[in-house]
Amino acid sequence: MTELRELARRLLSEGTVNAVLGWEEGPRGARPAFVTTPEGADTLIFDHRCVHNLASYLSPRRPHLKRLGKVAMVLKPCDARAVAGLIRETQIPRDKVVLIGVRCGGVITDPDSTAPLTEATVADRCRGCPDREGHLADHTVGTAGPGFAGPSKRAQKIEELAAAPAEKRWAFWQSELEKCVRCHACRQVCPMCYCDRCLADKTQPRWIESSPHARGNMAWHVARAMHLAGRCVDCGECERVCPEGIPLGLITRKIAQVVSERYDFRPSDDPAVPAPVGTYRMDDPQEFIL
Amino acid sequence: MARIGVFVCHCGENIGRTVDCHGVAEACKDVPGVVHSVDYKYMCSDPGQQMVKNAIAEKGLTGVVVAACSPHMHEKTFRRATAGAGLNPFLCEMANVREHCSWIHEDREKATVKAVDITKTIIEKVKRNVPLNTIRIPVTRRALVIGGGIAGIQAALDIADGGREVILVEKGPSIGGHMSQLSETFPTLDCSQCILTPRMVEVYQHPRIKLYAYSEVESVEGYIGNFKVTVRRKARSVDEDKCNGCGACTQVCPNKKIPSEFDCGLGKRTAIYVPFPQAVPNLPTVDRNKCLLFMNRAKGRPDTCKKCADACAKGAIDFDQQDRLVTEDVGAIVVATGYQLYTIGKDQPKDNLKGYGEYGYGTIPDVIDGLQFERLASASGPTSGKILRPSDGKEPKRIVFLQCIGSRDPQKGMEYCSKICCMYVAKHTMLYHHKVHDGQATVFYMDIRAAGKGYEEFSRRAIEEEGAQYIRGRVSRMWREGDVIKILGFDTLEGEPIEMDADMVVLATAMRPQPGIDALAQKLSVSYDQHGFINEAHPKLRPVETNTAGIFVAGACQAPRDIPDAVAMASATASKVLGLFANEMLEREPTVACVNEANCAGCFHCERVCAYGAVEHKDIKDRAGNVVRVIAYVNPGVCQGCGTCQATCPSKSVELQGFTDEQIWGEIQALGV
Amino acid sequence: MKIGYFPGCSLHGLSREYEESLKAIVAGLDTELVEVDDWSCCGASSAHGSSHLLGVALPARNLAIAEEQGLPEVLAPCAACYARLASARHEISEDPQLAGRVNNVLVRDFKNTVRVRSILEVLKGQIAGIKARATNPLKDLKVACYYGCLLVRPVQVTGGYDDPEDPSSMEDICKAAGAVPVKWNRRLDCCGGGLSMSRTGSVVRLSAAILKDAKAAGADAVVVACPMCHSNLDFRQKAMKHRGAWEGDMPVLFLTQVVGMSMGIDPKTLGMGRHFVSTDSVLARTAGTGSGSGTGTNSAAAVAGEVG
Amino acid sequence: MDATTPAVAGGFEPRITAFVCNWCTYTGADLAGTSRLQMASNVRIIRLPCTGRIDPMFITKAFERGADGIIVSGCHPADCHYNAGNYHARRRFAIFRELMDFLGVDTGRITFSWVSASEGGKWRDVVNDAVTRVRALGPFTDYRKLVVDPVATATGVVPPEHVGKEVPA
Repeated sequence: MTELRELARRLLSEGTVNAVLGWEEGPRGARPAFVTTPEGADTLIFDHRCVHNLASYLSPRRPHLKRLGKVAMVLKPCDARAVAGLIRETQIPRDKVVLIGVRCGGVITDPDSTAPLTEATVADRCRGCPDREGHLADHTVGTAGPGFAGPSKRAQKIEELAAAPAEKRWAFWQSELEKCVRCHACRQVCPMCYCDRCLADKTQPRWIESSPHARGNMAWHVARAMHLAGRCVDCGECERVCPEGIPLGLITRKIAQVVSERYDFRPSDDPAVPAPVGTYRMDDPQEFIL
Repeated sequence: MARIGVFVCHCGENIGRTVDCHGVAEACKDVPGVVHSVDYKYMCSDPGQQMVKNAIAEKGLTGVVVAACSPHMHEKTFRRATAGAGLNPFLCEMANVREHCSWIHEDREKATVKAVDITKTIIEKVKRNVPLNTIRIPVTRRALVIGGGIAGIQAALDIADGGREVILVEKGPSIGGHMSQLSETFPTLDCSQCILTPRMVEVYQHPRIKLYAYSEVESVEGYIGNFKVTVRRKARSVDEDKCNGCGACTQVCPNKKIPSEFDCGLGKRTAIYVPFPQAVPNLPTVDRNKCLLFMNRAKGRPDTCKKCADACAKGAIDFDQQDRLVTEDVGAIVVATGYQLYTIGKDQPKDNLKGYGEYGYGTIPDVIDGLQFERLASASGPTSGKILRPSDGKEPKRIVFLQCIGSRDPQKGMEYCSKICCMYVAKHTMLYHHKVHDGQATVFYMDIRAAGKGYEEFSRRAIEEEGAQYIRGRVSRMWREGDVIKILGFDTLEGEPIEMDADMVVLATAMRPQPGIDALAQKLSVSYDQHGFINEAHPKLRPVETNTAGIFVAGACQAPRDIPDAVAMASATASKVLGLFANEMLEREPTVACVNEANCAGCFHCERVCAYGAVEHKDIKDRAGNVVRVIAYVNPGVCQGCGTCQATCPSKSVELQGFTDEQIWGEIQALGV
Repeated sequence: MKIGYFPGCSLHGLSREYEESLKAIVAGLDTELVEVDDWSCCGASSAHGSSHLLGVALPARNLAIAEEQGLPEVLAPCAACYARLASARHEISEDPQLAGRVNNVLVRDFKNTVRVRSILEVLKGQIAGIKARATNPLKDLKVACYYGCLLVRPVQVTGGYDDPEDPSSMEDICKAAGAVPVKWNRRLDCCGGGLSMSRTGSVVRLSAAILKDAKAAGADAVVVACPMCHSNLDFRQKAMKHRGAWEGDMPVLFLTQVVGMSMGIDPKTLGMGRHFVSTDSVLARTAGTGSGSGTGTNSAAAVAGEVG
Repeated sequence: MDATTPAVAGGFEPRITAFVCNWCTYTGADLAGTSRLQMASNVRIIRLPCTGRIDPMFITKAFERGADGIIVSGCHPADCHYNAGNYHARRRFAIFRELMDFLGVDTGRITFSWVSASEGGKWRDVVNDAVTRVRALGPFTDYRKLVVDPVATATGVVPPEHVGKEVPA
């Protein structure tokens, strides 16, 4: 922690950056923070409660960032994939952000919780995560725990669903999607959902029915899954912020599995690695095409 | 509010027999926005078109739907009629109720229901159509011709004679192509060199042709009217400006035993060489893989030999010459890279090709191919025009020609007919009989395909007057016994197996595209078939255009072609190129993608999926001139209108004109329950 | 390894030595042959010449039994049996209508799952084993490998285990056994096939041409993998001589005998004495195998003389 | 009879929307017409320039609008008029199909095919097979009845577009 604070202080006092984006202790657990003065660096923390993917703040459409100019960002290995995605998709220039990598051995599900990081409390997406540090970082600080072994509970649930008959899956998803109130928190928190004007907000034509009934919800979540195919960095934020507790991670994870199996691709923290959708191979499998 | 006119065509009985056309017109009257709906016997006839024009004028239509045949048939017709009445032609669309309905269904009730659906779909589309305007692009009025064979030569000369500059790029050290290797040509038996050489010289001397021989196309950027081409001028190791073509260097070169490519391995050449005496340009080239000096350099040894440099009075030999890259701006490209012959060996360049095990996979020395025979028969060839066999230099008294070797054989991977073999085999038998008076030529053939002016007469002459023995059938096996080639075949007319001895066998092997054609096609973004032949845009109506606008194709790189075909195609490409160059601006269909600048998030997924490189980056600046956003811009000159960008765009900020999301949404809505 | 085995009539009659030598060598190659129960005619010549359905149904019956026995693959050493079984399998898999008709005839639920293997295909897979067990390599023995018409063709039926126009598996097997295959030209020519009795003249002409070519290439023996070829090339040598088409004696060996000799198996076990043209010259040339053990063959040659 | 109502006398007749590319499948369907190949009349074609233009949203919208089945068809690999649109579509729809399957949609309702301009016969087979398959699967009311309008359920007032439809309990 001292290492992190000292680095942040140095970057701010030397004027390398105008702000450091990290976490601080809030009234209800860890929360994201913008530190703009060298003194403020002492409020920065990093521990297993720092679950948020701060990359969503880097989107050029966030006025905070735009006003602040060049910033530094504290970066978990999983967040590095999101930053790489934003660089890949020309949303941020690499030289406009300083990345302070923190070594990470997993976070818990709920940033408000006081629970220690254990096999029981660890966030599902951290199970089986092989990355202890992000390769994209300019500086890397801290130490990491050993991490947690997979498989994740989601992977098990996906297997269970896949084994069930289609009607069972349909019933499961309808009972889940029915709950969606279209608050679009999943979209707002997603670092890879950065369009100025979302397809879901378009009225001419209206591809996605706006009323929150299961059919419109279906169209929305299909669109979201398709747009994130091969781009989702599996940070789990959509599922965490869903007020209705819809297991959105199952969908994104399932698509990630499909992309990995069919196109041998896994979200990378190297911006030079192209995304699988938008590229092709002449001999891509096509067993489903007559 | 839309004012749509619907015109239902009976197409005589073609639609009317299974679709209640009047019923369709009546049903469409109830669709909101439709102000006029009629049916007529023949909408495409003059009175039919006049009905459309009148309705546009009288009813003030804002859109026209013609329910008739496929848009591929008559869309242009009705758009022209629409434009004739003063309405933007892109406000007219066709509902296909013939090919997609009346012709494929017999149940009148069901067909009528479907025809109504189809028409309503298009009505909803047209309601959302907007007027579009033809796109205008500037044109660089210079052409690039790739390949210096007869097709490339003809194309270059025709374009240059038409008043435009031409860059002619040839891979080999000389232009002339395969035609320069031929002895005499069918069906007139005129000497190939005699008719070709003047054309080669003409190219060299033409003020508007820039010849890059021993050069290859490195990269191609841009689009119709505006290509930027980089050409690699390979190092000849000879200074072109200094060399006067005296040939002293080739005479002193110690390495004289290199199989000559020009003589198909039957003759020899030196390491510094001119491929043949009439070469254009008449410049020697150092084969760096065979030159002693370069072989030593490759092994890290000091330079030796240099005999050619010593012999050169002009000091033109330059062992340190490097490849040079030159760029040229052109507006059109003609691909004329020609062919190579299939070889029957066990190892084949592609997985789908197979060799001829039954002929010993090409291991019998006196079994040669057609081009090798041309070199034997050529007065300038390695035997000075005498027909002598490669193994022992004896004159073959029994010569056997086998047609369709590889061609027309799906098992070997080439199901197509190579087209020229029937004719050149007939020619070969004649040349043989003219040169070996006591010899007998025998031909094994599958069919004789002598379609062409004077062709049938020519092949009949070979048989009836010149005494070639034609056997309809295939040879199943061939082997060598002593100095004789044993042939086992079957005469399908006699219904009997044949065993015969031959002194020499000539195989009419299949024509294949040049190696590397796929790499070139990919540089040019033109498509090619499974054999590697360049695809024409339409097999009948656009035979010399490719799918990429501004790129044309001539000669045997498109399909097997003989000389008249190749020349005709070349002249056709020249006329296409000159037509394109007739105006300073080019007009194109407006079915192109267009970016909604306010919504574009600049993720450039569109750029990644665009096969044409049509998406560019555009800076959006504030008043002070600072770049605030970078968004996509679609170059309408490059865009071909596939719409992959729009389906990929997450925010739908790029729209394909003519197939917008709104139009398709309307069509889907129209099909609703 | 266990493999189904379809002997067919020839291996129990005309060319018993083929079965004897096959059984002798598979023991050494850790392979067990499981004979198809109650096998019947494969349908060669007579059946498929008279009725297409019968020509398919007969081999299908044998394959159906093998399927019921749970055999995934069946070896048919006789080239004609191999061709019939493999063709039936191919035709049934390509033509669902025919499959239905065959099932009606068989009154069995035949699923067509059994792979049919030729002797070349099976021994090709055992080359390492043959090499390892070649204790008595046939160093000096020059052999002309003769494929005939059915072993490697047509490629759609064989599945392409060897090049149909320029095969090499038999040469590879002989090489593994230590013999020296010669290069010759008539490896795939017709021997006259089943016309031995009805058109002896044709058989003599065709088979003599094959033998002459083998002799010109310097072969000590012709190697075959087909009872019919063997009979035409071996038994008909006397008739060839009689008609002035051939001189000399060319031993004609089964491929399995060549492999057996390389393993040092007793010539008698390999049935070397059952040939019409004496194999003594071959046995004499193979190192380590005493020519004395070939005495039995003389009597067979004598028998052949009587028959001829 | 309303012309848009499918003939129901003989039982359930599926409504199938086909999204096809202009150059291969649309032309192949034209060829089926010129060759007078008879086929089921349940398919309505929407013409796009290329399979690359086909958006998964088209399919969800068509299901919303009452389609019981979907056909997506374009040029064979290497035949694309636009060089690569079909390759991009192939990836897009490979993923989309797996997604639909995961969400519990019977993938038998969505047919993907390559039909070239010369394959009129194949187009007929694709159409007939899709119709037979979807007919066996029955109407896709599962999708349509997803609209459980909270207002409607609370007030018992059925929105006009649902009149005559099965309204879920």
